[in-house]
Amino acid sequence: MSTTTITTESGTVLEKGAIGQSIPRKEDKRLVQGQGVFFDDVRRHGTGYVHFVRSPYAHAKIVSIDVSAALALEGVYGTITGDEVAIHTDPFFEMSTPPGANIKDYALAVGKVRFQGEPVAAVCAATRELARDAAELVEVEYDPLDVLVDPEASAADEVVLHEEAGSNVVWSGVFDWGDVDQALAEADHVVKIKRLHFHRFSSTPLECSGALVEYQRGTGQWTLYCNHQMPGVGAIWMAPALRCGIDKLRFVTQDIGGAFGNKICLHPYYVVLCLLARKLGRPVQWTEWRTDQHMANAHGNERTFLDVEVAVRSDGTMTGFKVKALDDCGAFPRYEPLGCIIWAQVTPGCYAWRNIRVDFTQVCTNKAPVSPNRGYSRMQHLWLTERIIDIVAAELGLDPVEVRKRNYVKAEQMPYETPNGCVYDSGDYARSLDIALELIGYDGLEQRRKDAEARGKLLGFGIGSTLDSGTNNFGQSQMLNPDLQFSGNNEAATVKLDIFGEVVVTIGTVPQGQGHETTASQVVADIIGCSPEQVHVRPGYDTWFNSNVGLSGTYASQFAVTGLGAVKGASELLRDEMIKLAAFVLQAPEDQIELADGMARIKDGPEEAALPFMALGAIVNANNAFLPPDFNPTLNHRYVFRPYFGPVDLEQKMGKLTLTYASQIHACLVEIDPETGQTEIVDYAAVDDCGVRIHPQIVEGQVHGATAHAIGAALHEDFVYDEDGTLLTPNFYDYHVPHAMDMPPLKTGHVESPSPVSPLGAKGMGEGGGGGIHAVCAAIQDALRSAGAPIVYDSCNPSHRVWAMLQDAESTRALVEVTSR
Amino acid sequence: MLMREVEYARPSSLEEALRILGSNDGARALAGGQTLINVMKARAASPDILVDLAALTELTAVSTGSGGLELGAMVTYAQLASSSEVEVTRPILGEVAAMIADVQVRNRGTIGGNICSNDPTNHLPPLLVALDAAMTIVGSDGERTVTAEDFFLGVYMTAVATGELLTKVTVPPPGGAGDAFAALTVGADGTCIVSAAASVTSGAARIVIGCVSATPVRATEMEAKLGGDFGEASVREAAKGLGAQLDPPGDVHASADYRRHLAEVMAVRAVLQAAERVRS
Amino acid sequence: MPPETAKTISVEINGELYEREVDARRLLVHFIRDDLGLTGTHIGCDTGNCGACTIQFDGLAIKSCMMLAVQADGAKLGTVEGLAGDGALTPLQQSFSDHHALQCGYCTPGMLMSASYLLEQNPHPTEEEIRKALQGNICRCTGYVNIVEAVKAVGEAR
Amino acid sequence: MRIEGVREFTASRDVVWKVVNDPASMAKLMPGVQSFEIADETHWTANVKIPLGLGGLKMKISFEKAEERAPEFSRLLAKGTGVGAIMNMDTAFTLSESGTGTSMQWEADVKIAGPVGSMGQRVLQPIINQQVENVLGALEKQVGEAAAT
Repeated sequence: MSTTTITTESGTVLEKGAIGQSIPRKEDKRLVQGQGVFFDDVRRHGTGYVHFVRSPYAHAKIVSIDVSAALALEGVYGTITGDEVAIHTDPFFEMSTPPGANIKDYALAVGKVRFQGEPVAAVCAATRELARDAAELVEVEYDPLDVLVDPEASAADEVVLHEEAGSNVVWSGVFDWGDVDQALAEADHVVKIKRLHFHRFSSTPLECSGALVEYQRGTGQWTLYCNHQMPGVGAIWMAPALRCGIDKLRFVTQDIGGAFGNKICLHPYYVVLCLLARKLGRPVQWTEWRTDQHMANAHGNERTFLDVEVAVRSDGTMTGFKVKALDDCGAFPRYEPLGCIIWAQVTPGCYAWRNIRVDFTQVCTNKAPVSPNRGYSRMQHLWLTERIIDIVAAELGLDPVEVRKRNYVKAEQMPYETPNGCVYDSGDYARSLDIALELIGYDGLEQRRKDAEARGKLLGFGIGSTLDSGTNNFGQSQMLNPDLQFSGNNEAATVKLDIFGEVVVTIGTVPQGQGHETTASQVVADIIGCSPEQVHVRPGYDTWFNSNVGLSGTYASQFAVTGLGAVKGASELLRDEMIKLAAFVLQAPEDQIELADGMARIKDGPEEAALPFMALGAIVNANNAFLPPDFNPTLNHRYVFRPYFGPVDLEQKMGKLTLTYASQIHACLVEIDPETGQTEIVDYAAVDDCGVRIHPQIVEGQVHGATAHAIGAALHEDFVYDEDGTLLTPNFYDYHVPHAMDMPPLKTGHVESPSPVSPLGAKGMGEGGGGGIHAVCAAIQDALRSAGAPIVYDSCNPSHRVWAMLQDAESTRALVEVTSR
Repeated sequence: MLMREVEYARPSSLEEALRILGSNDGARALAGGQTLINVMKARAASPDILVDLAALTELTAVSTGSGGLELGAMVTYAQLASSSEVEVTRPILGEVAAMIADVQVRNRGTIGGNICSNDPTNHLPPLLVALDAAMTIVGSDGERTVTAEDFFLGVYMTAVATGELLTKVTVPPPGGAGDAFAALTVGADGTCIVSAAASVTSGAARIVIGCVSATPVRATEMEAKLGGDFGEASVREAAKGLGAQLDPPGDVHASADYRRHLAEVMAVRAVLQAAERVRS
Repeated sequence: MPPETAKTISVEINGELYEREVDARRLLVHFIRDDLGLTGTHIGCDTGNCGACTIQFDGLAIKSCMMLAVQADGAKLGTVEGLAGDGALTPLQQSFSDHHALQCGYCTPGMLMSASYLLEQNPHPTEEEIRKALQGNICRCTGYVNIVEAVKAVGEAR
Repeated sequence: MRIEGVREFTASRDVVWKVVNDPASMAKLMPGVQSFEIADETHWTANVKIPLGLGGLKMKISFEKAEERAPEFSRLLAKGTGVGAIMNMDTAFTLSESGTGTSMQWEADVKIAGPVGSMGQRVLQPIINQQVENVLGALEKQVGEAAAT
């Protein structure tokens, strides 16, 4: 194994042994054998299966619900309706200030429904099929109301979704840094863009949501075998709603079939399951189907950008911009309005822009509620910054590569403080871009354009520069609502040496494919001196492992920092104690003890002056009579890693909102068939810089996956509603996710700019910031330059939209106006 | 995912199958099930009885007779795609069958199921109309033959009446014709947006557009305008106005206007390729 | 036999014979997972698009969510659990691990069933043939890059 | 979804008016009608199983006559439930004399809420067109029968 030396934030020097190697993943064997345990694989005797009765209407009053026919069906165990939920639970806690704070969000619709597919009742029966039969027998009478699907119409408040809030506006606020008015006044060119639209989509993890829930009447204890990716937060929502202590909710996960943020807002469903398990006195199981997931689980935030004005100097330097952002969170805020601030982690994108004003408003509409989705809220904003770059470049005749390099934050400026007080810790965007350009053969671009033209195709080139801000500071939530009691960030891990010398690691995170068992073992192995195979990392999450903190989970690109930071901290505590114990047993000074190859030994000592880990484990756990009374090692250490952020300035909305900034620079070539508008990606490169790469293969896998999500979103994944609030893409027929044939071969490269602020020099990564969306949008706009030069105004560009742009480039061009002086 | 209660039978003879199908107007034939089972999972339609045709091995034969290629209704897409008889006689059938959905669906889905479900996005209905295929339908009163053009009556509706069964599709020998198929799909391989099938001989063409109506639409005017001239300019000229004659639905993937436009584009592509195949 | 709403069927799966009474309406995938406890076969959609439920049915790769259990009466099935003997991995399974062709692992059983079917038909597939053969299997984690590599490597090693 | 059209009948306006205003004949116009129940002159319900190739689509449809001006104008509201979907139809027609026959100008606004509404307009629109064609065909038949008696 090669060895690299890492200097970490604490000044200690870590020898990379296992770290940095793409060792075989620990998770793989069980998964390729079909021996993983996903929530739907858990079986309990006497289980009742749950089926939800869902609203066909997007907005309606519930006149009546009659469950009698369902209850009369043989094999039905029971039902629950919104009225019962309103009696037995309290509404979920809202994060917003008023008006959003006044919204009452229950586990089932109470009194009215606000989106198609909203659960209004649930039925529990002996089989899955019977539960659905019975659900069809529940008679619900609705009185339809006017439907809001357009966020601008919603902002007008002529129809109000939540009467108790009195307004559809969940939250609004102005973010104003630098002096954008002056920047615009001093600019040589002002480029105005009237409207850009970032569409609704989600990562649609292949495994849908669900849980098996057991209730113990004697203790009031619920156990949820589930796939919640942020159980701590799930419990924070659920326990007050269920009026129980937080420890009465035990979450257990093992394998999770992808989550991508979409499994954070499962609490309404889980509360219904808890109530049914208690009411019926039996385990209850619910499996969400694909159509349910598309209609009623989690969509990404849809955002409209209005009246963008960009200040540009004659040399192509941009000095800032202003924009009105209108975010559509669907029928209930749930994790929102956090999205109203999360984007600010990447306020100027990759650029050294100092003057930015964002007038942000979030509204409710009669669509499915949103929840975090890979690239959460930053992706929307980064798409805006990339659209700004490419629209300005196109309008002013600037080269998209040159204009980026001119405006990028430079490597020598790192660490770089943004106008809103965030600190970009490290990175070299220009170098990453050069690598990406080389990978796609940028030098031959003009020749390829000609070749494509000869085949009747339009070739386009595009770049997407993104940041993946990781390890967020929950203190930013107080910018939305100063009364919120969330700030900072932390994560827990426990490492112990067991009686037979097994190293057992328990992590607080909830992996869904990111290989945490593997990377955690690498870190532990390097610190305590053994091989990763000797380290057993318990799969999954269990509240009762007691190795978690309030907001434990896998989200927001942070495992490499907080998760592994905790593993590192716990391993160091264990290492120090193992050394102490070995020194005592071997009667040698502590600084003469080294841990290596699964042994504690005296440096340069005789061969027999060594203790296998098994001996250490056995002494402490079972054979400890000879240890002196004042020496009480446990070889079992829980550590909570907590990065330091410092305070945030709520007034100025400034502060360190995240700890690390991984970058991804994407470049691609597309070919468009001008007769049909169909786009094909013919070359694609992504260059990632996430600092020290613990496991390069896993990092690359995340880059591939984030790129595939972005390509799908850019070309066809779109949750489209008609004016009645009916979702027109509720399944994989009409919501087309990339298949093997859709994906171009991906070329990847990397730059390694170690983070000076993270325990291992590694940065969280994996969300990718939607790089592929930006790159594909840019490439489509470039391809259409010779065909009327339309402006790409939407983040989703399926064939019909490209064709429409070809038919009427003018109406898109009218969105942009340039004033020069 | 979860279907309504249904009865199931797997008859071992055609007679038995017809008897069950005739016994209840809610009985439906189950061939490959790659559409029917999905529709039942959505509970959008619910037959009372499923009559599984799996044991009727006589419906799985591919043979070449005087009337051309004879394809049993239970011949799968995979069979079409790999059959040497098909490749020799009417290779377009194998080519298009290989484009349908994916390997797993092609291993189960059948020609009979495809055309009897007649989902507007299916590839085979427009193709079989272009090839002037004939469908053999068997009922308690005996056997009758319906041309492909008369076979398709609506979405999920065909000339196969209650109590009847489609047993065979006969595709005439090419007689020097070149056949081609063009389609635009969502993504590289997804749902069909518009398709066109063409069968061209030296003097004439049969052109059929799919996915623009409940049933395949024959582009008769374009056929007439073309006559026997398959030069690119003439074909493009002949396609003009085809879209205007259609009344396609608009949906999330395509407006009616876009479908009208695509109908012309796909018709041109199919005809040009078919003409090229006549020449080679 | 007259039409029935439930039926006793006998099915051979991975070489083992199972005899069970099953409702006519029960999907084959639910029979395999819920009734027999072979939970390696997964469900990722309700429209037959995703391929997570892919198994072998009388030697052909098929999607077990688009079949009824009663249709499998008398058939020989293969699921991911039967790919290799106890504890062992087939070269394809090993290659998936070596190439990091799986992340969450949810699509993996279906992916393996489709890929092993391909390799039976075509021992040395090209990249294009692999992509076409895996068209009916959706993966939301990997972008297919390493899956294609993993299958290609098995073909090349032969 | 809005659909409209004009249908010509050889029968006189009075005959046509009589047919389209008789709840019993109206109920029977529905495709695949299995039973119907007349509550009063302006309200009735029908249980239908709309025949589709893949199996029937069962729905319970309740009708309400919302407006009428004999012998030329009538407006009908229909609401169908079943298969997790709700169908709402607001339909109106105007009868005018055309020679010795009658011309019926009709329009309908059909809304389908629920998962079936998501199945795709390319499927639903043709199905609705088809069913409208069936209804008009049945109407023509009934008018013909009424004119003959």
